[in-house]
Amino acid sequence: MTSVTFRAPWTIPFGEFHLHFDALSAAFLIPIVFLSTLCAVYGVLGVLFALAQHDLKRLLAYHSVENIGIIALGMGAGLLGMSYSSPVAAVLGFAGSLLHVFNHAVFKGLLFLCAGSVQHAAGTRDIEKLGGLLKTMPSTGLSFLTGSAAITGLPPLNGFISEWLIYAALFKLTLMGGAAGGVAILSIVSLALIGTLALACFTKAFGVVFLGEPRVAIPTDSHVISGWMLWPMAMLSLLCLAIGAVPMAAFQFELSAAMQVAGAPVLSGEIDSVMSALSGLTAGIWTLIGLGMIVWILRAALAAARGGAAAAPDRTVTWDCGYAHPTPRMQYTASSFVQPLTSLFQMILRPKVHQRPPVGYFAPGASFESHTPDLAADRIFGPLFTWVTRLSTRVLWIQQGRIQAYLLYLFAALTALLAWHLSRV
Amino acid sequence: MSDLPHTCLLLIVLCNFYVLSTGRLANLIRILSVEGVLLSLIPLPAALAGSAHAAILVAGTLAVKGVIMPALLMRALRSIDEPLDSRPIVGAVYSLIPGFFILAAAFVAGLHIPLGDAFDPLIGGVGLATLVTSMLYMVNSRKAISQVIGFFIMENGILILAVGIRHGLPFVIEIAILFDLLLAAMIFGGFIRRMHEVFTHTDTSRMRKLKG
Amino acid sequence: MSGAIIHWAGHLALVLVASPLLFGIISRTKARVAGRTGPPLFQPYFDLIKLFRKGAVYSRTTTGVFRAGPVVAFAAILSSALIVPFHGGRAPLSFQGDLVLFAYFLGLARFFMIVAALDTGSAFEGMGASREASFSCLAEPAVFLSFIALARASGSFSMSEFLSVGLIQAWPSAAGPALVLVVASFVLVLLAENARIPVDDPATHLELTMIHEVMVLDHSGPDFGFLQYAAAAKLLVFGAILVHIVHPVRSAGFLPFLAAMGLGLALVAILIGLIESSMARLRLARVPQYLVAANVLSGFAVLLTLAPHS
Amino acid sequence: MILWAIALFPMSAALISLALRRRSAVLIWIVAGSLVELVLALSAAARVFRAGAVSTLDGHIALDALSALHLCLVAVVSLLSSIYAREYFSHESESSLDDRTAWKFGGLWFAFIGSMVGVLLFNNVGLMWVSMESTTLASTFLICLHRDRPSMEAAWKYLIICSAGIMLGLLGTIFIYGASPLAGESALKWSTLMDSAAQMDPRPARIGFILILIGYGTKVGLAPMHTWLPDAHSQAPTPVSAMFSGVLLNCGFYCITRFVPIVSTAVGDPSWCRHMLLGFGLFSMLVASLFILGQRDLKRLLAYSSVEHMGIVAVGMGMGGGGTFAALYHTINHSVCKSLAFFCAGRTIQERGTRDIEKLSAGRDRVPVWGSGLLVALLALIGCAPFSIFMSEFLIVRAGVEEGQVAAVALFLLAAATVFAGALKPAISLAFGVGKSESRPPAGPVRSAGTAHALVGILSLVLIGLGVWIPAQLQTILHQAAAVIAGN
Repeated sequence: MTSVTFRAPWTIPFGEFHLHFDALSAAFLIPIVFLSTLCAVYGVLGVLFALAQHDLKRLLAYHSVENIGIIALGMGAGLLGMSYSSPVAAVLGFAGSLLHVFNHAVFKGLLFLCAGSVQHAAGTRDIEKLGGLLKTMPSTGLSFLTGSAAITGLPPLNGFISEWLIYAALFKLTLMGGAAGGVAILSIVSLALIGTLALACFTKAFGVVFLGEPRVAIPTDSHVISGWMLWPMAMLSLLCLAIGAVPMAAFQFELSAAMQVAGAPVLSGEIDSVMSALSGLTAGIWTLIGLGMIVWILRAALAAARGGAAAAPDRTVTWDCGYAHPTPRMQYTASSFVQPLTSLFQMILRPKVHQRPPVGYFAPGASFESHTPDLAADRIFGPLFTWVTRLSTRVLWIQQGRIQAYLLYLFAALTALLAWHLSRV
Repeated sequence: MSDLPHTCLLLIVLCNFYVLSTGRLANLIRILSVEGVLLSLIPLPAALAGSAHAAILVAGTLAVKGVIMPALLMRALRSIDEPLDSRPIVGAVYSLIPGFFILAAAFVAGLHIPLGDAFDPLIGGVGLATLVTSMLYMVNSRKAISQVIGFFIMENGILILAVGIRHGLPFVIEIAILFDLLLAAMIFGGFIRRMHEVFTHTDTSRMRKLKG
Repeated sequence: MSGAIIHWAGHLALVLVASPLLFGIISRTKARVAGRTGPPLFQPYFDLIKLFRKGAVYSRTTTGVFRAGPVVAFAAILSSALIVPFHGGRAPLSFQGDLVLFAYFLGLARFFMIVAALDTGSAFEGMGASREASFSCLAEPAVFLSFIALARASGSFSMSEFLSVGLIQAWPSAAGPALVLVVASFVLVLLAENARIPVDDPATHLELTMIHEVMVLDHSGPDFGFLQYAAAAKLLVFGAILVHIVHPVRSAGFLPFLAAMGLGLALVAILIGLIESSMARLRLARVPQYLVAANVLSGFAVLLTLAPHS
Repeated sequence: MILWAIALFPMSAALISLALRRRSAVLIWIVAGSLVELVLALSAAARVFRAGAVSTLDGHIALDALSALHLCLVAVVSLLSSIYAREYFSHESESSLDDRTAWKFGGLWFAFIGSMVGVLLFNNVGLMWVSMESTTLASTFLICLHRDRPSMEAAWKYLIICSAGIMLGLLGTIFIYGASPLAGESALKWSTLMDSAAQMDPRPARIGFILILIGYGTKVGLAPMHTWLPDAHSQAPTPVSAMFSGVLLNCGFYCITRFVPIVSTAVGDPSWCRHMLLGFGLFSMLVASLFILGQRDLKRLLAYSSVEHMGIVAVGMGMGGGGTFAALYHTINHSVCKSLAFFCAGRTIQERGTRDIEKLSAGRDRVPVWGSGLLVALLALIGCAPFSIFMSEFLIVRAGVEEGQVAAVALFLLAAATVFAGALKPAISLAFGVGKSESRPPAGPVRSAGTAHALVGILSLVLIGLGVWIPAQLQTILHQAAAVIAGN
């Protein structure tokens, strides 16, 4: 009989809260399946809404939703692994989600620090007004690039390791078939979708904010970024790299915790198989790094081969298709970058579009702007809360102050209860 | 003589109807005392048969319900100088008709009260009728004092039902309840007088400051 | 140890040597269908050499990201190539779950090509990048679905295993029809991922209609060379996977297998050439439908493998 | 012997305080008297918890684990309220509590305590009913101690509704008595009823329980019989409100719990009573939560929260299994927390001259000690961790999950969430917010006496302490009491 133990300091005298999974596998399988599905949906929705944001910090916030979705998917994989008594899948899933919790803390912290510096320096969080910051604040830009790659789950950074663990757990479950298989497949597909959408989102964020030319002149009173703001970013970026570079250590780091959550003893042979896979993963990551260096050296060599001074590359304008007077405002904007996706998912996102299309020849002016309000806030919580408030004002007549009415409630309750009782016997 | 209890019960039913129909508070208090007397007579046969408990009970009930309680209420009534009629929310006629149906229903229900075979359905019917009538009356009445009267009638109904069960309530309990009622009557009387001092009226349906 | 090094080096060399040839075959096929002689088979090699020997021109807008893009992309594609087996045995990189690494290597390459494109600040490249990002969102799940189907059919999720041994038992089994669907879906994905018609047109220079080509518009010299080489290697990798799925051969010695693989790849290239010369590009609005179709096919395949009898 | 002392001391104390003519003397005497009562109660309870139930007057007066637990609660809360009453009335104007009123107050105060002690001490359900009725009579004039219209109105509603309800309780008791095969005085003894429960006629027992639930439920303040509660709690002088919320409701609930095992055995199906308790509890919680949501009057807010918490206790009892334990634990927590809440609310209202939450904000700057206490109490009441109320609610939910009462748990959580959402904002604004319009010109922060610090500090510490750690002794005590309710 496996059992999870949630132990919080205040429950010590009350003993431990046991969920017995031999019972779970039967009765609670539907909830698990339901929850995993829900988390998959959350993850996708989170990244979709992030995609549609123009405010850098809002964008990051929505990515927290997405990452929590990923974490929950890992948890779901772990629970499924337990209820299908596949300890290795359980351990992989739990370890993955726990590691992702840690990783998310690292790279999301990093990204928020960068966003803060950007706002500090450029005086705005509106992506559409930014651009070309990599030239003015290179180290922040580099940190943001690292964070973006990490949160997108790209090797050789830490995000990839945790996601890989979750993938591994899910693939193990797919081989089982049944409900677990179905959920696992759904989870895998949604993880893949989340990954690519996140890629789109962060190429947008990094590309539009830090690359190209500034879209709006940065205010003259822009603050400088002090070293004290840079060091933490540097540290976090290094941490992203470090965890990504040593997957086995990262796994070991979470293994004991995952084992405790999973409760079940995992056969050493299974752990060994996981370990061998992880060593393969390490090899792959270092291959990537090695090849990257080799190619870089090759590139340098090719440049050198053309001989010293002549090798200085020519600098010119971006190819402008022969257009006479290109301006930064011609750059692709964030909203146009994600337009194909937002239009593809507009059923869900329901963006609000204010546009003034150009009319006639030599149109005096035209404008287009779109913003995406939060689905849950607008369509679920807002209405719900207003409804409850209205209800609470409506029930006030119960306490109308008339004692006769109160006595009536008393006797009516009695009569109703007696009637109900007598009707049943 | 053995049929005395039933006679009393039937008279109590008539009293209930009178309570529903009359509008004058003084008469209500009088009828309350009459009910008290009738109630006290129910255990009389047992008392004559020589049960000391029953005798004390008769005496006690007679004293408390028949004399002291009405006296206290009457005193309270005298102390408030306002129209001495209870303007019920629903007029006499319209409360008599449901009163009758209540009686009918109560007599039917009285046959089915599951308190053993020894349970006298007539007692049950009258008790229930009194109970429900009093509830109706409490809900219907505006004046504080008439609500109190309704409360005491309700109590009478319950005591009638108690008479019905096999050996009646234990003696000590009966006495305790009587004592409690005495206390209640004093509190009610005092309260009504104070209420009149503060509000200059005792119309509870106008006391609606506290809401929500 | 030395054996391992030889294995890796050999695999890598194989990829580097063989990949440009596919472009040659494709263009030759298209030329033949069009009734032209066409460029020599080895023209891509000459192009690459020329590019590597040229100098580069950089926009003043660009930063280090622009320069890093091609390098990372090339390295990532090569690394992903190390996961796919070309000759009977295992690929140098093979472990349970390597297909995830494979997909994410491609993702890394895509990421850096996109940011490099955005680094130029040009509307064209931005457009290309946007389309690349969007369409890959639809292509990726299809890839994963195909992999899931293969993994379920073959009972393993290491590429080297399910592409060779696993599928050999799978084909004759009840999973057969599923595999057919996977093949169909994978062909669609291959065309999309490698920027071929009907999703993208590598030949035209109408920027507004292009995805991949317009992203690399500003790259020149060795950087452009790396990008082209990466594209070739990617095509080779996908082709190899396709060949493996269609015709999983047990390793009957190195050379015969290599011959079979070469033949298969050549056929894939010719197939692509025929497709490109026989049909036109889809309207951009239609591309999502096309990719969704790929998803549906592979999803159906997964369903078939989930069905109890298999 | 000691039982006699406990039973009779409050009455004699009442007589003594009637002998006192000066307000200050009365205010000191109530503290001293309730202290003595506490000592007596604790010594008796200690004996009970050590050596099992004690009884006298051939078993008509008895003290077992359940009643001992409640007795301690009554004694503790009444001592605290007495101390607080001194603090409170010393800030009232002389006119509002002149010597004559104080004289009445002292007598009624002890009469009130005495009647509650009687409820707990009488093993005879009939006498239990009598003393329950007398609690109503004793406390009525405490509500309208200051003879103003609102308090009179509240007191009248309390008097009439509770008396009528209690009457039904009497009828229920009579039905139970009629259901039992035995007769005579001893047949009304709870222990006798328990013993003969198996031979009871289930039909009258059921009807009796329904009547008892409605009747005593009126005293407990279960919806829809709760209508008197907000008025009485909000209009009574704060020490009295604290007593009402802190212990009077518990006593009412104690009476119901006395009948649960009897009827369960008679009916032969424990879930029958439980379902009814569940229903009433959940309904009370939902109603109360809706009223809390829009509440602007601080004391009414606390009153409705009492309705909610009594509902929670009922739900806990209804869950069965570990729920009974949790419900008793919750009773303790609620008494402590609600006394603290009323103490702080009362003094804050005194200082600020308004009870409108909108105008009462920034309490911690204006009345530091009481403001902080109020924050703590409100946070605890809405069920924040790590306060003990969260712990007991958690235990109730857990019991529900273990008993498979999924729907009940869902409704429970819904109501709790509504309360949380509804009361969190007032709690925060009361403590920190900026006052909209001051009814009195802001004077500097009010300096409070040492007693204030002591009361707030100790109660808050108890709240947190019971939340993070429940002593083994208390655990065993609660288990004993739960065993009594479980009927063994």
